Amino acid sequence: MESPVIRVFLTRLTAGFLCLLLSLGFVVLLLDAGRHRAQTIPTQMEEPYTARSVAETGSINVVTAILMDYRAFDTLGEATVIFASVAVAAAILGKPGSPSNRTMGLLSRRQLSALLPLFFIFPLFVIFHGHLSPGGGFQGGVSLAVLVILIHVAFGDRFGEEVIPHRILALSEYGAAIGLVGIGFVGIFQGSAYLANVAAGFPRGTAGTLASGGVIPLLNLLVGMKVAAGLSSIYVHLAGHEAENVPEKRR
Amino acid sequence: MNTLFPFALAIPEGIYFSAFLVFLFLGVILFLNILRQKEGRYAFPAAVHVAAGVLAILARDIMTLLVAWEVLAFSAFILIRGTGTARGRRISLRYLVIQVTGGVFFFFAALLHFGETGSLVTGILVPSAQPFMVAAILIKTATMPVHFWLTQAYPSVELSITPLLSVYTTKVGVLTAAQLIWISPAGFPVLAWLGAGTAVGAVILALLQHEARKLLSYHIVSQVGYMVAGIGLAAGFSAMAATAGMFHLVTHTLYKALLLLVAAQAVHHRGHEDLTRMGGLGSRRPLLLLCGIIGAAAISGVPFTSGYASKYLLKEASQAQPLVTYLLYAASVGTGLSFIKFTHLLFFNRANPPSSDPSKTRAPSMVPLVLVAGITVLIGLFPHAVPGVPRRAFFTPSSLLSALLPLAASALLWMVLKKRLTRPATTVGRAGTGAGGVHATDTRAKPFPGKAHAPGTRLRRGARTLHNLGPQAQVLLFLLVLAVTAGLLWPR
Amino acid sequence: MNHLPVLVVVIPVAGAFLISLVDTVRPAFKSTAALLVATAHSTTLVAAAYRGMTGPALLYSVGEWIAPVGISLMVDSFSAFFLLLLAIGHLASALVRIESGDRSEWARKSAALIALFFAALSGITVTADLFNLFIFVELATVCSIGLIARKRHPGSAVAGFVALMAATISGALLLFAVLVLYVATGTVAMPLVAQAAPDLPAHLHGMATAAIIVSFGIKIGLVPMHFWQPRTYHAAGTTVAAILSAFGLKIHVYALLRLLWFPLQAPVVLPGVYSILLVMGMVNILTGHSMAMIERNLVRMLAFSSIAHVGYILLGVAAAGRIGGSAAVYAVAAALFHTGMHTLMKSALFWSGHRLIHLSRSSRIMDLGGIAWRAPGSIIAFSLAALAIIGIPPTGGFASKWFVAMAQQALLPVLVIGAGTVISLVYYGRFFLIATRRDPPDSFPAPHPLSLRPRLQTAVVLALAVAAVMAGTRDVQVRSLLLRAAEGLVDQADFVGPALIGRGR
Amino acid sequence: MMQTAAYLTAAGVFAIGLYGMLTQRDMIKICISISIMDSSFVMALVAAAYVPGGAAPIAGFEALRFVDPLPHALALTAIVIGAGILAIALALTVAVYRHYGTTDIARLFIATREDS
Repeated sequence: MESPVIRVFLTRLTAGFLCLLLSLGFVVLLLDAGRHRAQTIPTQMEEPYTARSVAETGSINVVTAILMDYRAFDTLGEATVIFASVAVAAAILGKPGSPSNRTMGLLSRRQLSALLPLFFIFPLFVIFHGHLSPGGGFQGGVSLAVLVILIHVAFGDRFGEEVIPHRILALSEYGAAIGLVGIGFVGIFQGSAYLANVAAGFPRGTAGTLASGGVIPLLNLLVGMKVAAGLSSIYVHLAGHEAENVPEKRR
Repeated sequence: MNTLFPFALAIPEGIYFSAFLVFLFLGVILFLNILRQKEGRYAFPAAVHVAAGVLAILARDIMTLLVAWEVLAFSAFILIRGTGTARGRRISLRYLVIQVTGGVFFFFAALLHFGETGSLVTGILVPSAQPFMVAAILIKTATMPVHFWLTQAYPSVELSITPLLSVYTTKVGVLTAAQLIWISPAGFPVLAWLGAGTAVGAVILALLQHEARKLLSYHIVSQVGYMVAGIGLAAGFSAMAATAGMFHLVTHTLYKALLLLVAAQAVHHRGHEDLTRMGGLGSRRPLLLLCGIIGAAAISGVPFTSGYASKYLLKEASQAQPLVTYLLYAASVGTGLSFIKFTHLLFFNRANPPSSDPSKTRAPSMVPLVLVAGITVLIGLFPHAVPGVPRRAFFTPSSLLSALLPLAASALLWMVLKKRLTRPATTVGRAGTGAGGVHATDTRAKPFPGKAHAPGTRLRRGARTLHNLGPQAQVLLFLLVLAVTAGLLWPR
Repeated sequence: MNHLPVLVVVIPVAGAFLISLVDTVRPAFKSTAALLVATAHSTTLVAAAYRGMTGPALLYSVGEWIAPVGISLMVDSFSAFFLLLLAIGHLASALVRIESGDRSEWARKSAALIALFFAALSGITVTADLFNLFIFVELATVCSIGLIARKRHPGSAVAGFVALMAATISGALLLFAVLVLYVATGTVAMPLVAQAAPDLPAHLHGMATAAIIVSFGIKIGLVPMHFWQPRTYHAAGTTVAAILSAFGLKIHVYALLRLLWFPLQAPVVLPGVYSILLVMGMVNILTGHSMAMIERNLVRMLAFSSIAHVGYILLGVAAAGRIGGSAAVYAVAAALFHTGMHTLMKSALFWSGHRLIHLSRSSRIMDLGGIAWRAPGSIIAFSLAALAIIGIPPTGGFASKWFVAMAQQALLPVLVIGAGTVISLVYYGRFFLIATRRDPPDSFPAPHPLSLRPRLQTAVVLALAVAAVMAGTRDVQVRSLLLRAAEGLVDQADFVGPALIGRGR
Repeated sequence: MMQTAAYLTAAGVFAIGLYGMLTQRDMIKICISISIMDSSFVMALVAAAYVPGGAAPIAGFEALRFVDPLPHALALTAIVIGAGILAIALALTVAVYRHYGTTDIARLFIATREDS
């Protein structure tokens, strides 16, 4: 009676309608929630961070202060998520092997080899100025990972593997992760709490300078290392073909 | 905070004490009997079975009783599945499921009782718990509509196991009923009627049987019906009825074990269970004949046997419900008839293919029979010696007469029906293949019935298909559930 | 300050990093490292649980930042009970999972992933912050998918992907609920949300609750949302399925209960939730058991049984929410009793089933005929655990069902519990009969070349099964522990909330 | 008004992602849909942080009001978690493709059912 085309169309129409309805419901709820908050909570109490973060952490970027100090435990958790997904990718895909040697054209490679050292400046800046300006360990780490991926794409996986061996990536990821967890323990040994910053005796420094914010720059660095290494090795796993497991069954 | 399983135990008093003694005595005897048969793998479950039976009668709280029920069921399950054939497996699983269903009804009753009283000490349950308990009891005592588990399972196990199985399971049901139940909705003794009806109905079915242990199994159902009737009468009519029921439990447990042991010997010699093809054992095994006669006389209620005494008490106690009494009389007639048939076919019938030589039986195998038979005779002669039996004149002329009348009727019926009752089983190809009854009947085990037509196949296939719902459909389902939940939680 | 609440998360995280490092540098020591990490973590968990059970609620502010700005962790008697389960879980799974010969990449990573999984579960248990909870739930998802999608099994990647799709929706709904609560109350700290919850507009509160119920309902397999679970467990294999079902699932139940009682204040504000949970519980019991009965694969059968047993837990929980007051403590304790028992029984069942499947190299029930005679220890453990899970007195499984049934106000849930007992008897009994049949096929296939340590495994499994059986006769001690734990859930708003606020700057 | 618009945009993106997840059979496309859904949550978080006239939450800026910094921090975390999930989704896709040579989830789902 009805052709498959119409059936598929109707199914998709229903699905689309449902999705729109659901998301509009979400919007209504969020707006209602905002209205409720505006009614119940006085405006000056609205936001506890901005007024105090400079004094308490020495970081003028409040978002970084939250990420790396107030809610550093979240950051530890998400670094662990990255770590776990690297491990999962490795577990699922097996050891990366027999890297392909496809490269970009000569022109691109020439240009890149000249420009690449310059490209490294940006992520490092983002990481080191995380507590001063928008940015931080995650953003910088991702940019670094992009560079590693760029090397792989432009010069071929084999070259990439030679320049930055997978083992080094893995080791630096584990090292950064252990460093991240280890820094947390400083707080405990100093008689404060886990992942404490100023309370654990890290120098607050002068707000607005590079050497400020206590442990925040260090955490930024470690997170940056970890994210960079983690995301690059995810790429390596996804891109590399496993030597012993070429497609057996094709359906 | 009280523990759920206090395991309160005490040696019972009165008639329960005699039941305890019987349980212990038969447990030991039959356990040794199993060991003697070199059935080593049954030793552990059999021991557990005996222990659970004894635990049931020692239990002073409901939970311990329930534990005993379940342990009995599971150990019996192991004993029944023993031979491990496909049919044995099926029967044992059915047995277990039925038994545990009974346990679940017990669970409901105990839960309701505990919820209202906060106590688990053995005693009459609260009224709301009674219907569940009655359901549990009906299952456990194999009362008529749900008797099939017993008549299926008991004949299909190893020869030495059946007597042991016959001792505990149903009797523990009776015991529990005597301790926990007191139900007569609107003055109507449900249990008494069900019990009496079972007593008659099972006897009629027993008369139609040709296999030795199948026949005896139906008689277990019938005799347990007597006990249930007694317990049911106790609920509001006659306090003595419960004692009478328990006394019948004591006597019946003994003589039924005896009969099953006799049957086991006979089947062992013949290698098959078909009564119509046995015969001729009487002259070769006089001791076995004696034991068989004692057992048959006891179950038929011949005066001066143990069955006579307990049935007399039961009929006395049921005076308030004359119809129950009449039903019990009718059951007595049937029982008598059935055991005339049983003894006739087993011992006096002409050996109808010549049997293997049974005279090489070693004496030790007769020891348990002789012991049990002796006790049966003693109880029959001196019923007052049994602890807890009320002081009563058992052997008055009128009572003797009331016992002899149904027997006379049985004898009369036997004259009429002898041909029909002893006609060989028509089914050919039931030739015995070994000592075990299972082997003898295994040929009936059907292969899987046509799978496509098995009931519920379509339902199963549908459920399986449903559980292979594609991932996107699942996601859609999540969203639908979200919508429904949200709709239900939307403030009204 | 007592650092135990943070240590129970940090130690396994650091341990996972260390295991990976050791695996890269010295692969031979990986198993030892995994066992060490598990031991250290379990010890910490037990210490934290002891502290939480005996003393007042243990509060911890990470980085010394108190609730509105920082993340608080909290170990009260309720979470202490689940920490105890995790302690059992991590140690037992490390003992069971020690593999000698497997050198595949999955086997190399799985040790670290298990440590991370238990870290995530501990994090879910101790955290008192909604967003932090979300992070740990996602971490648990990532690790569990890594464990599910092992390479040896071709269908497992597909099953992992399906599980991932389910988890995405679940995570999205949780994040949405957290977002709504944050926008409405201006905080993600559970105690503060709990304070503000009674004043929330009813529809906001209801929708957030619905999102959370569906979110965790997907994880724990509430009935119309359970379709992905049997496939997932089957793909994961018995070792991992035991971890997912016996421990992962329980912690998600914990999170659901914690969120309902604590930040959402559902018993006070939204008692209607519990009627829904009651119906869902009954549906779960019936569906799970019936599906298990017609199932022909051992692992899937156990998976359906897990779905059914979530129903029992929900029945207890629903009763608690509907009663309210001091009687609710008893109902929650009943639900917790069943939770604990199911953890022991199901891990014992899965792990003993593992040995049987390992020997016959098939998980179809029909292929397991007579396998019992080759692994008597495993079949004994399996039978004991099955007795407990069917609910035969005097095992712990019976006791927990008894108390769950005791907590019900209506007769219908009790009847459903009884029906579940009978149905589960059918399929466990059938499996037992098939596994112990005396006419086994002429030859079993040669066992899988990777030999786990059968003796150690059997010992662990037997210990779990015996514990499940014995808990019934030691019910007084168990219940006093559980009542204490249930008080932690039911009364928590009375003492934890003010404590956190009072210490705020 | 601004916030409503942002919420609506986020909702639209979410609807697109969900729609893709519900209707696409290709695993890669489902991965993309998952990624789109993650983005919508980031947008919603940032929209929730919006304060009329608020400046970026950096203490150096001289401003009367700042936007709420906490959702920004949460958004960063959510991004990273989304990336992690996406990575394993892609890894699963690659593994499936290597083994079966297809990424059609519907066909794979039927091909790998266990109890047929």
